[in-house]
Order: sequence, then structure tokens, then C-alpha cells
Amino acid sequence: MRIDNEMKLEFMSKSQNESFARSVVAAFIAQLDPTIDELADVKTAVSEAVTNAIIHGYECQNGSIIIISRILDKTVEIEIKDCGKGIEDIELARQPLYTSKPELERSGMGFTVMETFMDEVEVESQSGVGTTVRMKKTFKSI
Amino acid sequence: MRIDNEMKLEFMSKSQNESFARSVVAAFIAQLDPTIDELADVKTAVSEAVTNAIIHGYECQNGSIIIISRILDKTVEIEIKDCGKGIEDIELARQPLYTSKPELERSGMGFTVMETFMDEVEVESQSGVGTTVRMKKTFKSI
Amino acid sequence: MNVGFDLVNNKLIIRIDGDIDHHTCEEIRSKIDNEIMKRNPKSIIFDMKNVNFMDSSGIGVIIGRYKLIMTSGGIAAMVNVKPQIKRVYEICGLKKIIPVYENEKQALESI
Amino acid sequence: MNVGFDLVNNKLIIRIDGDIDHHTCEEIRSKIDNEIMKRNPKSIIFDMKNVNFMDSSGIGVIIGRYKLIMTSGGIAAMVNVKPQIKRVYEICGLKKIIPVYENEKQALESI
Ligand SMILES: Nc1ncnc2c1ncn2[C@@H]1O[C@H](COP(=O)(O)OP(=O)(O)O)[C@@H](O)[C@H]1O
Ligand SMILES: Nc1ncnc2c1ncn2[C@@H]1O[C@H](COP(=O)(O)OP(=O)(O)O)[C@@H](O)[C@H]1O
Repeated sequence: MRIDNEMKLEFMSKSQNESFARSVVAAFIAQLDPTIDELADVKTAVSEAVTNAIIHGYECQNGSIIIISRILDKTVEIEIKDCGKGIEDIELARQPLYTSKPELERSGMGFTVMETFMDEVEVESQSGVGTTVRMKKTFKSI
Repeated sequence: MRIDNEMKLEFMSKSQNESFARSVVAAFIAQLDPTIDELADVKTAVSEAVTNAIIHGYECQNGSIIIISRILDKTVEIEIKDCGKGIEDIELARQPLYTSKPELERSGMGFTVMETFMDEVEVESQSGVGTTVRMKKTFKSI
Repeated sequence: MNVGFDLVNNKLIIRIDGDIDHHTCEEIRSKIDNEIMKRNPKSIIFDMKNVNFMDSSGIGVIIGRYKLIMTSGGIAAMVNVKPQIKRVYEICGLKKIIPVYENEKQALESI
Repeated sequence: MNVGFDLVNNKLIIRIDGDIDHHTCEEIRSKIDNEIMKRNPKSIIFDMKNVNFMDSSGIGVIIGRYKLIMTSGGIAAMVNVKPQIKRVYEICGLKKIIPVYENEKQALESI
């Protein structure tokens, strides 16, 4: 398949970069003329995955987060990757309300939000190596 | 010197990415609370350097453009890099009104705009290897 | 992160101003908890008029405050909720525990 | 890229809507040149009310149209210029060749 556009962003795992990351993805997909709702969906999903990389992947220590995004026709692919602690049981992690950090008042709804707002969510992770979340969404043509 | 924040962005040399690139840098420096004028200055300088990479560096062929930006205290450093054709005579290129592509209605004012809007502009280039423009600006504290 | 407060009939109106994400959560949480401690309100109303973005980290903060006010027998409500926030809110099942009202007046009359 | 036109007393008002950069230039240029060809105006007025961003690629387009209208003895003016655009405009020395007026009315009376 032909890639119409592609970008790669690398940034530090600092919490102020959560809003930066969602702004970057929003600016990148602007070329697809998304509706306000579609734009909000993608920003929210990106925010969830980036926050998880910071809190769970790097446990608020220094680390680097990579976002790769591709546009193919009306579809956007977004890959969010950390080299943090990884997820031991991915199926459990994706359950609604499951969180490994209830002491931080986490809602455990991050993956559920990603799954609801995006068409596809794929999680690849290995303990001690890191986690990659791959999401896809196709925009309705106008 | 301590780096407060850092990001690296890589994207394709397509003209629709000119506005994307300036939005990304704008979102990144938002954490410094720039004035409207300061924000516009940086966006304009970034637009000039990215446009040059696309038109002159890659001559509108496929290529990859890299932006690295760092925040140190109240100062932002921005590096814009292409692996394109390079500049033979940097001093000549930086002259106001000089353009190697008058047939494209270029104004030859790109470098002058960068120099006016940023505190420092450094150009490194090698024929056949590529060009890197490094710019700095310190924001006035509020 | 700006959080404003108003006490009306012992109901604490909490006006959050800005995006609610993990980065801003900590400050929002501590400001609200301080105010609840100080004023000891009967119930709380989140005014979301100036919130344009919220993710599941925000849901964590809302639920946390809801639990806090519950322990003293109070209730929580939410007003002026924008579409993006309403969607996150519904997905996370908050609808069942924290009622949403159109505006402040309605919330003050109903809770 | 939206470019609107109005002909008033044989003066062509060019209303550009959006950012002017290298990406949008080509389309702006061809739309304006077509209109000049078709209407053959005495002079042109760039209305920049809806332009929030312009870089030196935009300066190239403006100068190009200025030269075009000059060849038929006409002149160019600019109105409703926002601060960022005024700064780029001044740095590039356009001030000396294309006068800026507060609004359309003043430009129409003066040129
Ligand atoms: N990038 C990651 N690295 C390590 N663990 C993760 C990562 N993302 C998610 N997890 C694990 O999956 C769990 C569920 O994630 P999520 O649904 O977003 O809820 P929450 O962030 O509220 O805990 C987390 O509590 C954590 O244990
Ligand atoms: N990234 C680059 N790669 C190759 N040549 C460049 C690059 N940037 C600038 N140049 C050269 O420098 C000249 C002057 O650049 P500039 O001042 O931006 O004016 P303009 O883009 O209008 O030509 C260009 O015409 C080009 O020859």
C-alpha cells in the first residue's frame, strides 16, 4: 500500500509532553480534514497511550517515547512505543477497570478508551524490553 | 547545561508538512509561555528552513527532514536538517534577495527572515551531503 | 492549572480551567482536596465549562473526589460538559454514579 | 485554499483566506493570475483579513503579482494586515513598493 505521508516523533517521558504529543498527532492528521469528534477521538487515544508509557512503562523515570504515524488514503496508523518495563499479562491489562497502580487513582480505563475511540488497537509488549501500541482509524469521507 | 526538554521529529519532504512542522514546534515551545509575537517569529523561521529543505535541498523530490528542538531554561534551540543537495556558497546564500530559483518566484529572503526573527542562525552545509540550520531564541521572562 | 471554587448552600462548585490529563491531575486533585477539607461541603458540582479535553486520568480524579465526598454522605454532579468529555465520561461508566446537568442552576436545584 | 475576488471601480480586491506558504502559494498564484487575465483591472488590493500566517514564499507571490500589474501601468496595495504579516512584509522591504492601508475603503479612495 502506498504511504501518503509519514512522521516519526521522539520525545522525553515528561508529563508536560502528553499535551505536546496529542497536539502533534492532531496537526499531522489535519490534512485528512477530520471532524471535530474524530480529531478528539484520536487525541484522547494518543493521550492514553503516551500517559501509560510515562507512568507504567518508565514509572516516571527518564526515558524516550516514539510515535510513528502514517497516513494511507483516509486511514491513520499511529504507533506509540516505549522501552520501559513492559506488560506481563496483556489480556489482563486490557480489561476495563484493571490497573496495576490503584494507589495513583488510575481508573484502569486507558485501553478501553483507546479501543472505543480507534478502529483497531494492537498491543505488543515484553517484560523488561518495552511496549508498542499500534492503533488505526479510518476517517469518514466528506 | 541541563536540557529541560527535547524532541526529534522526522517527516517526508512534502509541502503539506510545512504547516505541520511549524505547528509541532509551536506546540513544543508552548511550555515556555511565549508571547504571540515570539510564537509567530519561531513559526515563521521554521517555515523558512523547512521550505528550503523541500525546494532547494530535495528539489521537490522525496527525502526526509529532521527537526531537533531543545529547551534549556528560557531558550529554545531548533535544528532543521536535510540530506539534500547542499549549499555551495553559504555566504552568498545568506545574502538578502539572493535566490538560486528566481524562476519559482522565490523572494530570496528566507535566511534574512530567519536571522531577523531568531537570536542566532548557524548554517552548516556540504554539497551533495545536506544542510543543517541551527537557530536559537531566548524568550523574555514574564 | 486554574481551579476556582464557589460555595452555594453548602454545595461546592468546582470550576476547572484547562485540559485534564495526567500532567495536570496532581494539581487539580490537591486543590480540590484542600478546598473540601477546608469547607466541608455537603456535595460537589464539577463545572466543566472551560475543560476542552479530558482523558481517563481525569476520570481517575473525578472518581477519587466522588469517593471522598461519599464518605461524608455527600453526592457529586457535573455541569456544562462538552461532547468529547461526555464521550469519555460515558465509556468509563461515570454516568451511573455522577449525574450530569445542563447547567449550574439545574444542578443546584436537583442535588 | 480559498481566494475571493471583487471588482470595484476597476480595482480588483483579492481576498486570501488561510496561511500563505510555499504549499499554498501555487494555487493562490494561479487563481489570482487567472482573474487578472480575465478582468484586466487597473490596480489590485490584497485583503489580508483572513491571513494569519505568511512567510517569504508569500512575499514572492505578492511581488510577482505586483510586477504583473506594473507591466500594465497599475499599482498594488494591501489592507487589514495582521502584526506577524506586517513584520515579514517590512523585513522584506515590501513597504516601499506596496502601500498598506487600514481597510478597503481607505485603499479604494487612495489608489
Ligand atoms: N506502556 C506500558 N508499559 C507498562 N505497562 C503498561 C503500559 N500501558 C499499560 N500498562 C499496564 O496496563 C494497565 C492498564 O492500563 P490502562 O487501561 O491504561 O489503565 P491505567 O493507566 O489507568 O492503569 C496498567 O495499569 C499497566 O499495568
Ligand atoms: N536546505 C537547502 N539546501 C540547498 N540549498 C539551500 C537550502 N537552503 C537555502 N539554500 C540556498 O540558499 C538560497 C537562499 O535561500 P533563501 O534566503 O531562503 O531564499 P529563497 O528560498 O527564496 O531562494 C536558496 O535560493 C538556495 O540556493
